[in-house]
Amino acid sequence: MIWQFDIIILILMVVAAIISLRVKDLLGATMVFGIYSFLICLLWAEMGAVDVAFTEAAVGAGVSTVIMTATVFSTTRRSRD
Amino acid sequence: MELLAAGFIEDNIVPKFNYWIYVILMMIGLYAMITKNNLIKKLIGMAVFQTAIILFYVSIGVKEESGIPILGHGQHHEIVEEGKPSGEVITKDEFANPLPHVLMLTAIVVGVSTLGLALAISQRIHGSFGTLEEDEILDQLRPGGHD
Amino acid sequence: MKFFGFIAVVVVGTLLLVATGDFPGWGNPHSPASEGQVSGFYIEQTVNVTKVPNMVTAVLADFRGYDTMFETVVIFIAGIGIIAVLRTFGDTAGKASDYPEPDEGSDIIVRSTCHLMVPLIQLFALYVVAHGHHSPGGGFQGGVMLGASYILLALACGLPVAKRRMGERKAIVLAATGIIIYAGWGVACLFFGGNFLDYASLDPVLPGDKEMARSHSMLVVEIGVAFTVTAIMFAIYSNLATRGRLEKGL
Amino acid sequence: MTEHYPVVILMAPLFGALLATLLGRGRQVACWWTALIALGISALFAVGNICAVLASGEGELRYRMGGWHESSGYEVGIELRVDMLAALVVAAVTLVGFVNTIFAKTRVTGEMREKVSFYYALNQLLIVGLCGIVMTNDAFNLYVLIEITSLTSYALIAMGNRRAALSSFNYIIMGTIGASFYLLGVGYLYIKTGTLNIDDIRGVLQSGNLWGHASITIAFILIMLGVWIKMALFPLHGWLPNAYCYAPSAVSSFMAPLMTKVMVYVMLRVMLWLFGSEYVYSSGHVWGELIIWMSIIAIVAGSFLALARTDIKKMLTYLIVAEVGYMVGGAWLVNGAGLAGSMYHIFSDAAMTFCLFLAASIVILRTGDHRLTAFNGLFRRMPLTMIGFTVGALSMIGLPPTCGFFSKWYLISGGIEAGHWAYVAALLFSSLVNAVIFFRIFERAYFGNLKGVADEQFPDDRDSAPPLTLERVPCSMLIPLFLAVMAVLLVGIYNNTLVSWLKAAMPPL
Repeated sequence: MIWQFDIIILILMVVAAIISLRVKDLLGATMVFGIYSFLICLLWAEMGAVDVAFTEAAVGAGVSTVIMTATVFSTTRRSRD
Repeated sequence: MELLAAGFIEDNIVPKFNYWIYVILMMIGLYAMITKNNLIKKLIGMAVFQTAIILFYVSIGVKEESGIPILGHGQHHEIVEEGKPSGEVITKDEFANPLPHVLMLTAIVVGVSTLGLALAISQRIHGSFGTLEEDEILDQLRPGGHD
Repeated sequence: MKFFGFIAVVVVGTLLLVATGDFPGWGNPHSPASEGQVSGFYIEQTVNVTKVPNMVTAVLADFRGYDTMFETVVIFIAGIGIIAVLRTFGDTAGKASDYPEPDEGSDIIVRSTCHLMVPLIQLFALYVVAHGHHSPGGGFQGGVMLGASYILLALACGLPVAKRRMGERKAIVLAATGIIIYAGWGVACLFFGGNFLDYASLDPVLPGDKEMARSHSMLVVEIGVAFTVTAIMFAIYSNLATRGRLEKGL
Repeated sequence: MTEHYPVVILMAPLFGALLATLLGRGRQVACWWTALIALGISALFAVGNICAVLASGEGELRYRMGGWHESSGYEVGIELRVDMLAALVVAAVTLVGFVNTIFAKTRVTGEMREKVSFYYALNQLLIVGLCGIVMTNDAFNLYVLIEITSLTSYALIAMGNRRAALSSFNYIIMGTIGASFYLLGVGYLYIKTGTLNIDDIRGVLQSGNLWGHASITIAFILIMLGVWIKMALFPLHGWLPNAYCYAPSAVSSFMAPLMTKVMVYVMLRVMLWLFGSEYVYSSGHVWGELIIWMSIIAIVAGSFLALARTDIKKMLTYLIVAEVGYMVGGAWLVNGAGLAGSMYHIFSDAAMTFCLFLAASIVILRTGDHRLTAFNGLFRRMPLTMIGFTVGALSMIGLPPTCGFFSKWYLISGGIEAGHWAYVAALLFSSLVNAVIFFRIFERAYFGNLKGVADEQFPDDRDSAPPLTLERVPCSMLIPLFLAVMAVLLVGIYNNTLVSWLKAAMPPL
């Protein structure tokens, strides 16, 4: 646990969350959400929760992003907010 | 006043900044879930909301100066072969608390399951309404939408 | 709605921040949760009573194995729920072998790289499943990686290619088998006189003593979890990518 | 063997669901038999479980998963705890599930087509989740099981038409907020107590005297908010009417009687066992009075909203919202009669809602009309179904000897004992409104073609609802209705026994 890393990652996470909710293009939002998941994965590895980090890397950054992208492709990229 | 503010920051924010950030993330997610108009955006908000809770739990398990909750090979064999009482070899300050990690593995799984199902349902909604915007869907239902 | 949402967020946020003031400091090793008997027991006794050095795996698959069984059921529900909601069993759905090897979309470099990578990913995934006792990982993580290898194949070479390796029927059977392995192992414990999921009661049929019986049983249930997760992850992707028609993919 | 009954209750539907999935489409009858046998076994053992609890000295059974014994006073594994209340709720869940499966046989073929096997699998998994919720003694395990029931119900509701999909999406958003609040509250308790077992948490709160801490208060508020969203207490009820109204009828006839009731059970469990009655009912908190007023508003608003509906099912769903108000109010009256009334109402409401939903489904199916006009002249055309509907309706209004009368009796005597006249008035008002609603229907059904509000034309938005109407009502639908009528009457007649059992399960106030 290194608190300097911790703060940097946490701030980046908040930024990524806000961006992914504000981008108007859904594909872009999904990609930023993938970045958010990777940051979380990094945070957990840093906090000593290796198993959780592993799962988050596989699930959050991997499968969640892929299925969200799949949905955006088979529906629409348009979003008004 | 300045002193008071500095004291507040030192007592409440510095040792607990993780807890503060989780509240901020959670509120971002909650706000998005309530106010966003696009269904996919709502789901991104939902995912942020759930990860904020996971962040809270994982923060419970952290201990200063402790390692990951996996024994090294050496420690393991020592105990098993010599049959020492464990208290002499492993103390609980050495390792992070494993219980929150286990709980959060389950929560992550629940999160991705909910997300998958919600995405499937939003695809069905898009299939029958042709849009993912909530107000446009409600407009389509308006003629018969008695509530 | 925006105003209402804002009010809700402010009220709940204030409540949560007030509660934060009451918590023990972050990372404090003497907080009740870290100091507590339960976590102490897991840290100090796990290796003695189960011979598994990865405490997370031991707590996941043994002490709280009942939770993990339902976690697997949650995944299963998501999979069949998505099929139930989205799948269209129309006349459009042909057999996988009816499709020619698709060559449109991705080029040969991508396809051959993926063909090269998939076995390596699967090998590593199996290592993660089997080595979960000693290193981070376990049935769930390994299963997701196995599922991801099929998803990669579907992304690069088209869904029909992946479907020939993991058809819909096969995926459902595999997913159900995983839970049958897990719950069935728990029921087997009943027949040997223990409680549900009491792996120690299985030591007459497993090699080693009671502690090793727990360790071996954990491997068995992790394999069950991996089966379910692999199949369901691919089923979720293939249904979402084709809107339930399972034809061509993205 | 007796001690393993809870496991059998859970495992029979779980394996039944897996078997139904494995049988796959094309084998609908086999799937139906699988579900019927699995739920039958489960119901049988649930009844046996009641006997086992009665026979045991302490009035409760404990079952340690994985055989892990406590270490220095704290449970390290997951424990099941079945007291009389839990045993009765489990029996109600499995019996309603069993009877509903008989009812579903004819219906699902038209509604689900190729997906019948998935319907049976999800339905049985929902029952596993509900039974697990009721029996578990671990706060986090409760969360996992709540999510199991939520996920199955999202999927089951979304199997209906396009409006069902939209309501299911709203339910996902609301349900996730609710479940996450619950999870967060459990996290707050864990950070302060270091354990997850419900009894141990209460013990630590007591021995450490943690009750004054702000985070414990906020944990209580969060958990209550989460459970209220799940049980659709009035201002948080938004997801319920549409979800239950547009869901396939075999789904709504099972979920409407049980989901909200099981969540009421969770609320009682959290109040009385997780936090303890000394804390929850202590006079230092402002919330007691506040929550009774919330429940009064829920009762009045639910009744008014039901009165304004012309859609049969939607009217019934708003009545559920009102009934939730009954139970929440009764639980906060802080006396034995109110609490017993609240617990007893779980069973009586389950029985009468089940009865009404079955009858309404048959009527909608037979006439092809989902508005109140469907009832025109039905006493002559469908006498048996209408008898079932009448018994359910009389119970809603609260006439003896139906169970609705006795639950109102206990709740009102609790209200009088607590001196809370507004609550008593709200109950009587709701009875009155129910009488207006149902006598309007009886009038229609008796005198035939009446011109009324419901005859106005408004477009039909059930786009993909199958226009399937039956020539005659099959026995597989009338028998479940008959059983539900019996349940309404039996729960009413044996109210004394039931309430004495429930009072034995109650912790001292």
